[in-house]
Parts: sequence; structure tokens; C-alpha cells
Amino acid sequence: MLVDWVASLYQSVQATFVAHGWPLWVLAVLTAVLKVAGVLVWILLNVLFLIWLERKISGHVQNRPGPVYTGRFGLLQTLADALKVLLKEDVIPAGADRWVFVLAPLVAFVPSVMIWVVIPFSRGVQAQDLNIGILYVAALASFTVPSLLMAGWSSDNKWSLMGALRSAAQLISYEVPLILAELGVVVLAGSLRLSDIIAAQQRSVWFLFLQPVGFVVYFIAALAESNRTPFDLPEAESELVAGFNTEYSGFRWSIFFLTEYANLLGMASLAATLFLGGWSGPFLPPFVWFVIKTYFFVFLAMWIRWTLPRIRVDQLMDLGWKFLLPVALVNLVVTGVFVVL
Amino acid sequence: MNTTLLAFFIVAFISLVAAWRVITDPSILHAGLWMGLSFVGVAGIFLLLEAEFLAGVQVLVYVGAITTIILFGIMLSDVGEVRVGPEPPGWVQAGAAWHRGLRHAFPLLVAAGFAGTMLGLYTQSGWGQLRERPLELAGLSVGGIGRELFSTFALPFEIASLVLLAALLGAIVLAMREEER
Amino acid sequence: MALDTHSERRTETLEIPGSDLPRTEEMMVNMGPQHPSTHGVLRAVLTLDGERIVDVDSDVGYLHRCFEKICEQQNYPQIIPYTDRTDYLAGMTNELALVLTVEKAIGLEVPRRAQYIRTIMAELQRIHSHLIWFGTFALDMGATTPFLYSFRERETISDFFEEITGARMMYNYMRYGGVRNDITSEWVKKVQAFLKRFPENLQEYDDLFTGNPIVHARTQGIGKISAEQAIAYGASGPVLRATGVPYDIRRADPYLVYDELQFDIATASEGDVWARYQVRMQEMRQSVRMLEQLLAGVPEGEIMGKAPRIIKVPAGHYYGHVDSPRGEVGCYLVSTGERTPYRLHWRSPCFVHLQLLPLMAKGHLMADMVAIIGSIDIVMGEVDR
Amino acid sequence: MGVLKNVVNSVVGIAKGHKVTLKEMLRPTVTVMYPQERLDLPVGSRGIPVLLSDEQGNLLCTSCGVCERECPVQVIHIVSHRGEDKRKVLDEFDIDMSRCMFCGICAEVCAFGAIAMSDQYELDDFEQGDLIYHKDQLAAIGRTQRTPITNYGIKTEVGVLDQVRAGRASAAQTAAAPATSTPSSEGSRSE
Repeated sequence: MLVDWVASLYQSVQATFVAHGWPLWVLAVLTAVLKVAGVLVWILLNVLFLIWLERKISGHVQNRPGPVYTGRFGLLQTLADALKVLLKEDVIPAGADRWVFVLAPLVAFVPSVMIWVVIPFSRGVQAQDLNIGILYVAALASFTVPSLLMAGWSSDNKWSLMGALRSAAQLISYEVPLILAELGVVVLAGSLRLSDIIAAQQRSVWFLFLQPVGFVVYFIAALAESNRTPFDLPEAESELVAGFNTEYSGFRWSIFFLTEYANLLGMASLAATLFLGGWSGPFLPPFVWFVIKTYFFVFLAMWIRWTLPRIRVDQLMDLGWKFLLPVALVNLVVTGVFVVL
Repeated sequence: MNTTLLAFFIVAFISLVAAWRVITDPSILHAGLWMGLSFVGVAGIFLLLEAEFLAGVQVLVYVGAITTIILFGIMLSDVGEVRVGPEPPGWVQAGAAWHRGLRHAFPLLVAAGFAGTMLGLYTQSGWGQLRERPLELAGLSVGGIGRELFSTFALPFEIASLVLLAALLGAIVLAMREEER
Repeated sequence: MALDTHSERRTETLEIPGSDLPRTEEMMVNMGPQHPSTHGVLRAVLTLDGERIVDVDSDVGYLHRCFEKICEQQNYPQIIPYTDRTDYLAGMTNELALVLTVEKAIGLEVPRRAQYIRTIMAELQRIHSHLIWFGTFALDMGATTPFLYSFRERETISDFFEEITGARMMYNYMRYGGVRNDITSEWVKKVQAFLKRFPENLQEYDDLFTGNPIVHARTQGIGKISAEQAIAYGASGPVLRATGVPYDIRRADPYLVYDELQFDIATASEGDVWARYQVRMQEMRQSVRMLEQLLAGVPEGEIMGKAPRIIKVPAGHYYGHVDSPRGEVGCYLVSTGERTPYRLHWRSPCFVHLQLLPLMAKGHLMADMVAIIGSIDIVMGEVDR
Repeated sequence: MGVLKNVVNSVVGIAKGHKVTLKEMLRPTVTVMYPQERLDLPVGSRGIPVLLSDEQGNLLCTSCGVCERECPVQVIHIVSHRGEDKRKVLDEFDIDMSRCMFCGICAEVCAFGAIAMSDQYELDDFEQGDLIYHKDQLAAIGRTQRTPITNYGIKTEVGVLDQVRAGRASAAQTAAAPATSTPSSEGSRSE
């Protein structure tokens, strides 16, 4: 329906271009810009909703109603907050390493948007179906560490520095099991391309049932990668004040905030794609299935956040290297043997 | 000029400038960050060569791991800027003017020499024969790379992993010594 | 630039003889007075080796209000509202410490009903205070939700206090010779109903926090002190009892009607954060048990004894102590026979326990520091007075 | 085996916690939406101390000054003079609410029951000086007494504090512009 309409529109526009002899690269640039804009709008809308959802869930978990005053059910709360944050003074500490300080939020934010290039929203609705889909996502996720290190270092604050060092250690440790868990799926599907992975799940069953261990490892590691409780050590507010973003305020701080939720959403949608068959599902339109599955993981992450206390930094390392990594390796080997047989 | 070539020049320029700044930036942390940018530029070149897998691995390994660990090390080691100490020895003072003059020229010379050597090696090498099997080696197929690694390049691959293993063991030994005290 | 602060950071270098290891440096960090988990305005100067704590130096006094000096200017009834404000989370027991000392000094008889009411209030206060401790302790560990749950129950107790005393935190309820207001039978019924459902809430906390493996990992073996150390430092209350010493003033030197009550002294033997946690959780259960006995047998009668209109304490030195939720609250009173004390010294358990901080925290990680501060349940208002 | 048992225990422990939070999530909230909803305070709950009057509207205060003496924070200020019948006449009775700690000692020591703790507590104001409540204001609040004195406290009409403050604002306005005096807005003050 919508997808077909867009495709036919594209074809007619292309025909117009050819008929008039206009350069085709203009069309390519135009479509690219439109795709980027579409992805950005999708992320921003979702993040606005996610922040509201987080507050509502945390509120109800804690017997509070959450935001209520701004709009119906407080739905406009995030907008009000965004406005407030944008109007705040932009403070750059006197001792800060200015350029690095300014660049850090961007280095964090841009990859979290770029992940969405490969996420399939529905049948054929994907900004770019890269053949290295998963690798692309993993590579982009690795930008988070330098950005946090940059933020922590440039703030010229001891708490920030400690937060940055923690985050570097944490993200490096959990990237390995994360990728190993993803590889289990790749081995089953025989491709790094996300659309192939969904197709493989349509052929058999959701990989959640074939890769339960891989799924658990993926989920834990993804929580750690997106800095959510119980793994929110880089910004542990009761220990490190606010960790790497202690000195950030106003707009720059909000970019970090945005990144955090964009990462959460990316993690959830990737989990839905890898383990729950992405957009495929009966009765409902594919896009709706995609949203339902993504938000299922989002809810799970929020539920965990508002229940568990924070883990300690050495225990985090233990969990990552001594438990998740071996488990993920064994899982991968078993999967490989299984596939070969 | 086609778009790919234009993109190549942009990416190459970025990585070269970044590489130059790695050597000349007085702040060692900034140098580390420039290095990260240079790696990203190299990944861009891989991408232009349609070696997406290599580009992904380049970012994952070099930006995600190497740069991070270097930055990590810099932050832990309390080296803010590389600069001349409070009382440099006489020969340093005498050569200070030279130093200032060479500060930008010397790295360029080194880089030019290195580039010349590498170019020479590249032209001498028998890379022509690899063109016979371009698809696998260009990384269009991940499976192809895997097959090549475990057949044609099995020995180098294993040797490389041995080196990594040695490094890993070394790291463990060093850490153990730290713990004992 | 960043470099300048680095040179400040350089405190002392670790020289390892006969080693070619790279030189490591320690970092000094001010934890507080503005820090999310220092329970007010504690400033702990941490010397860190990485994240490991090499030394802790706690700096107090940011909340000093000259309580002891002010008391020298006030007549005895006027001191009572001030005691509420030392340990503002356990006003009742603080008032008790003062009132019992003065009553002992002038030999006042307190009617039995008043004694019962006082005991009820003290034990309700214990639950009230421990609930805050539970919430903030969980908060320190990064769990936000238990805080809200424990405050939900605490609000109920605050309502009970408000109904009888007129205030939710600053009660000003105890009087020399009795209490200010009488309790009613409806109130007793309400409290009994609360006590019936409170164990369920405690079970909920247990499920949420006690049984959690992350909590176990973060509390067991952390901030460990031995019984000898605790005694040597003058620790009391849950901190002492968590080391296995069953010392409780309610038993050792019974006041009010504690000697008529059936209760167990909650102890644990490990002396770590987990043990202190367990002791406090156990104490809440014991308080419920005591309150059930107390509420069932409140005698009829007066709530005020025959107190003189103007209170003058005969010249001399007096000491009275009670077991507050935090430990031994002591009131040392020097009188010259005037209407005001000559000197009033307040022994606050938090101040004593804070001295144990370096002993507990050395060698642990930054994150443990937060758990340790939470586990000794400091109230800076009491530390600084 | 030990590892496996550990893992199972951990999972059970974590699952228990999640059960609790899920249960609480589905439960109605306990929040009182404060400015719109207010809890019913028990009589005797200590808000600001106010002056009480008899049926004729005369203040019960005899200006004996015992509250002024006994106030631990010395925020009560009384000025009186001897009237023609040698009885004390109260001229001023100020309480500095910014320093008052609502301990209720003044209500307790008053031998004539002339002071009671009201249930008014929303004292926010723009001027520090406005937090000093004068005799007429305290009396105006006290005259709206709704309950007998319990635990040295009374309940007063809802919103009386706002009326008193509004009266003060309009009094300031009329003082600034005497030509446009509107005595009706001072109703609550000059009862």
C-alpha cells in the first residue's frame, strides 16, 4: 500500500527526470536527504515518546502518576522539557578542552542516528539494505566509547574522567559478547544482511527459540552498551554525580540524553529484528508488528531499570568476561556445529 | 570527474590531514582523537573500494578498540601535552630554532619517505595476479573472505593469531605481577 | 587546560622498592559536601588509586548549628523542640534522651500510661527512621523504586504522629513528667491495622532488594569491621549489633517499659554492610512485635505526672541514654541548679560511626563507599548538631 | 553445578523483584495531587499560631507576655500599655513566621487559651517583611475557627490565609493610592 505508492511515486519522478534530461544524481541526493529526514523524524518522535513512557512507567512502578499537567496524560512533558533545556545557558567549563567538549555529544549522537539506516521497518522499507548490516551496526556502536571518553576527559572534572574510564572499560567488555551473540544469529541465517535474517526467520521460526542463550547474552550486553540500569555505571548518579556528563548542561546535555534513548530504541529494534522476526507477523501490518516488538523490548529495559540496583564496576567486568563471554562463545560454537550438521 | 573520485579525494584529504595532525598536535589526547579520525577516513576509502566488510571491521577494530585503548591509556597516564621540559639541555636549546622550523617539515619528510617506500613496494609486488579473483578479495562476499582466510592465507592467519595470543599472555603476566605486590 | 588540575591532583607517589613497574599516582577527590549520596553535607576527601580507596578523611561541620551552646541559653522546656532537630529523622528518641535525663535528675514520677505512650512512639519512630534508611540505602545502590515504596509506609506513620503530636517530623511531644497529648482508642486501632499489613510490605522489600543477587554482591564482605573495632570506636546500635555484639540499651539499661516487653535483639555476626542491612530489617520486625504488645496493653490514667511549673535541675552531672534507631543517643547534663543547663553535651551515634568510615572503606571501591555511607545511616544534622 | 545453582538463584532473585514492581505498576497510585487535592489534616496539626477571640470578637489575649518569654526562638513581639482601668491593652502582637518553628509552646503556656495552632501552613510570600504577621491578621485567622481546641490546635476556614494576605496587598495598594480606597476588599481584616 504505502510502500507501493512510494515506489510508484519514485518511478514516476525518475521518469520525469529522464524525460527532461535532468541529472539523475540530483534525484539520488534528494532521495538520500528525504531518507535521512525520515529517519531523523522517526527517531525524534520516538525519543519524545520514549522519555514520556519512561517517566510514566517509572511513575506507576513507584505508585506515582508520572507527568500529568502537560497535555493529556502529560504527553507533552518531553516537549516542555526540551524547550526548557534549549533555553538554558550553555555552560562550557573554564578548564574544558573546548573543541573536544563541543564535539563529544555529536560524536555520540550521529552514530546512534546512523544505525537506523539499516533497520528494516517493514517489507522493503529500509533506508539502505547493506550487505554487512550487523557489522555496520556494531561498528557504529563502537563510536560511543570515544565520544564518552572525549566528554569525560574534556570536562576537566574528576567525576567525569572516572565516568569516562568506566564507560570505556564497560563498553569494550560488552561489545565482545554482544557481537558474539549477534554472530549466533548470523550463523543461523547465513548472512549479515538484516533483510536476509528476517527472511530466514520467516522460513523457520523466530531465532529467539533457536538462540535463547544468545538472546539473553545479547539483551544483557545491549543493556550494558546503552548504559541502562543496572549497568549505568558511567553516569551512576549516586557515585559519580553524573559521570561523563557532569559538566554538560542545556543543549549539549540534551543531545546526550537524546543519544541514550536513541540507542535504547536502536537496541530494541535490533533485538526485534534479530530475535523476533522483525516486521513479520500475522494479521497486523508489518510496520505495526515492528513497532510492537520494538516497544516490547523497550518496556522490558524500562522495567528492569526501575527494579534493579546498580552493579559494581568490578562485578560488571566479571559478569562480562567470566560469564557472558564464555557463554556466548559456547553458544556460537554449538550453533556452528548444529548448522554444519 | 565522477562522484566516486570526488568522494575519494575528500576522504583521502581528511585522513591525510588527520594523520598529519596526529604527529603535530601538541596535545597527545588530541593526537589520539586525530588518529581515530584518520582511521575513519581509511574506512571510508575501503567503502569506496566496495569493501564494506573491511570498512566495518576497520571501524570496529581501529576506532572501537585501538583508538579507545590508546585514549584510555593517555587518560590514565596523566600526560596532558608533549612539550619541552622546564630546563632543556644545551643542545636542545641550540637546536630549538631548527626544531621549530622542522617541527612541521620533518613529519612531512618522514611521511613522504614512508609513502615513497610503500609506493615502491606496491609497484614491485605481484598484486596483479590477485585481480584474477577480485570478487572474494574485494570483500563483496563475507563467506569468500572466510574461505580465503582458512585456505590460501591459513598460515599467516594462524601466525597472526599466535602473535595475538602471545600479546594476551604477556598482558596477563604483567597484570599478575601488578597484583602480587 | 586539563594539565593544571593534574598537578593539583598529584598528592603522593607510590614508590615500590625494587620494582620497575610504572609509577602510579593517586587521585584526591572531594566526595561532597555537594554530592548526591552523602546524605546531606558530608564531605569525604577520598584518596583514590584508580577506583580503589586508599584513604578517607571525613570532614564534618557543614551543618553545625550550635545546638549545645544554644541549650545553655534556653530553659528546660525550650530545649525539647531543639532536640528534634539534631537527628531530624528520629525526633522522638532524641526528645526521650533529654526528658529521661532531666526526669532522672529531678526524680520525677512518670505515669504508666505516659510511659507506654512514650514507648509506642519510640518504636514507631524506629520503624519510621529505618524506612527512610532502607529507601536511601537502596537509592545509594542505584535502585530508585524501593525509596518510594518505603516512603509510602513512612507517610502512614507520619500521619499517626501528626494526629497525636501535631507534627510529622518535629514533634515536640515529650514533656518532663509525661507527654503533651493523649492517644485515642481510634488511633490505637489505626496503628494496629497498619501493623497487621506492614509485614507484607516488609516482605515486598525483601523480594525487591534482599533477595537480589546484585545487592548480595554489593553488600557482602563490604565495609567489614570486627566486634573489637566496633567497641573500640564506641559504636552502638545496629552498627555494633551487626558485628555480633548483642548490646542494646533497651535491654542493658532498660528505660520506659522495655523490661516488660518480649523482643529479641537483632544481631548479625559479619559486621559488613549486609549484616547492618539485615539487623535493621530485623529490628523493624521486632518493633512491630513490641508495638503489638504495647498497643494491646495501654493502661488508663494520666499522661502527665506532677511536674513543677518551673523546672530546675539540682546542681550536678547527669547522663541519660536511649537506644535511638541509629545507636546510643546520650545526653550529658551539667547543672548548677539554674533554669538553664550549665552545659549540655549531646552524644550522637552518627558522629561516632562516621569515625569508622576510614576503617570500613579503605581498600574498597568508590561504589562501595556509597554503600558503606548508606549502611551506617548517617544523619548530618546529628553529626554536626 | 555450583555455577548453575548460582545462576538459577540469581534469576529467581531478580524475577521476584520484577514481580513486585509489576504488581505495583498495576496498582492505583497513592499520590495526592497537592494543590488541587489536600489531605484532611487532623485537628492539632501545627500550622501557624493564631490569636483567638471570644464570641464578641474581642481578643482573649491579656498581654501577659508569657508566650513571648517562653518562645524558644523569640519570634513573638508584644507591645502593650495600661488602659484607664489599669488593665493591659494589647497594642502589637507580631509573630515572625519566617523564623517560627511551629513548636506550639506558645499555645501550651498560654493560661487564657488565647493562642492556638491553626491548620494554615502555606506561607509563601514575596516580601520577607510580609512574613511578620500582625495582631489583626492573626486574629482574623483565629476568628474563622471551625473546631474546638484539640491538642492545642484548631481548624480554620479554608483559604483564610490567602484572604488575609490579599487584604494586606490591597491595604498596601490603598496606602499607595489613597484616592481610590476600596474598603470592601479589606473585609477579612476588619471583621
